[in-house]
Amino acid sequence: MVDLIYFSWIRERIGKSGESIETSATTVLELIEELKKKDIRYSEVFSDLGSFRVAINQELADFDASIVEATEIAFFPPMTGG
Amino acid sequence: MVDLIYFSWIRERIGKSGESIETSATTVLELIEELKKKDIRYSEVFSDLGSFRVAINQELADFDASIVEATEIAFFPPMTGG
Amino acid sequence: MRISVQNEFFDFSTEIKNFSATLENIGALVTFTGIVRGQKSQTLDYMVIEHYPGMTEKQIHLIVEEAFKRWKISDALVIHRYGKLDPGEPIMMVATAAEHRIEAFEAAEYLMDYLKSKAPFWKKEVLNGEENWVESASEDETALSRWQ
Amino acid sequence: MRISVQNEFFDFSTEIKNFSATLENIGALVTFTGIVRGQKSQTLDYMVIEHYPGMTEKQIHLIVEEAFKRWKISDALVIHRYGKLDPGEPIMMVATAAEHRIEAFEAAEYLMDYLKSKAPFWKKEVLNGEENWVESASEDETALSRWQ
Repeated sequence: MVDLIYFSWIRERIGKSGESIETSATTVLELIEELKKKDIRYSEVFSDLGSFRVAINQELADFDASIVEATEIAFFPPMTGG
Repeated sequence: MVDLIYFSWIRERIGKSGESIETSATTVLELIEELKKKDIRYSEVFSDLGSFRVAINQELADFDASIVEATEIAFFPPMTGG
Repeated sequence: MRISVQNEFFDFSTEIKNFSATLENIGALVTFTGIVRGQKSQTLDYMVIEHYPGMTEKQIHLIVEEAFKRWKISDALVIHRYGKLDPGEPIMMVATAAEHRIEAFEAAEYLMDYLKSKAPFWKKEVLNGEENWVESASEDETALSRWQ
Repeated sequence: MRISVQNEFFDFSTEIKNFSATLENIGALVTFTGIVRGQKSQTLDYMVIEHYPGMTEKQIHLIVEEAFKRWKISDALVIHRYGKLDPGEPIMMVATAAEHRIEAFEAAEYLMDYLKSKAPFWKKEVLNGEENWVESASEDETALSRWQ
């Protein structure tokens, strides 16, 4: 089981702030492909890899990073702090 | 008559904060040459043109600037504000 | 080093006073305060800032620690708010103290550049009743390149 | 715009508060405060700052006006002291307010660089009872080249 967390417009478009899922994906990219098959909201949100960022266990990660040790994976748009 | 004003170590080495003089010099450089002839304190202070700066009527000026309109000429080391 | 991620309003002049009270033998103090602008192309009703609790604090710590490695600074402060913010309210501030001005300025700008693009905050503006997520400016990500 | 050349002590957090109280629709506020360092290679007894009354104010005005021409800033503050200053006391401060952070930072750094080398102040340090005029650092004059 891994916890997925969504922020900003990703949260709004998916319609929830997070969910726990079972996955056999070993990288972020594989997980994204799996999510896109779930339903059209996911396939739309994750259609453009340039439009969002990912964090694994609260650390920024690349799309090809391993998620084998992941307990928490977050998806969010580019940050707008400051 | 023109007022000369000295600051920082120039004031200390000349031994006064200023003086009013009569001069026939038309540029800063000519004035410096005139002052250097006055006495050794002046010739020592003004020996190195790189070691001091000049302002004419309270505006920074070059050594070749005209002093014909000058009422106040100040000599001082490079500034150390801030 | 003090880092605070908070919903509460803060008074930046008081924060600057408190920050400076603990400093010894510094020659330079730089502060930056970010404030909610009420007039852009339209009138802003208010702003809402969302963040990633847990990760936010960790990420700011990493950014501040990197600033300490890169510059000889004596101390640093970062305050960043989340939640609903009205026009004129402070959003965030950084303060840096150092012996010399260049270090204090550069460290403060570094902190700002990284907080903009690498700390998990997302701003939503409500303009004339309409909600808009603020898009990240491409110049904010390119601003990072000067530190690399 | 407020410029003050003064002998009196100032509390920079109060000055920042007063400066910011008059600002409208700004997004960024940058402050720099310079402080007398008590420990350099030796212990500083105190510092004395000499200035050129009349020219100092004019020269700072020119520098601040140039900053207004170069950057879109809403307001600026410069306070610079002269006379005897003890370790830990504020020497001077600048504050800049703008819609955006880059303008506020750059204008503040510009003001600092020019105040260092183009405002008629001269610092004398008294170290273990011995007086020394502070020499201008060559990097201070070269710092100006980035604005030219």
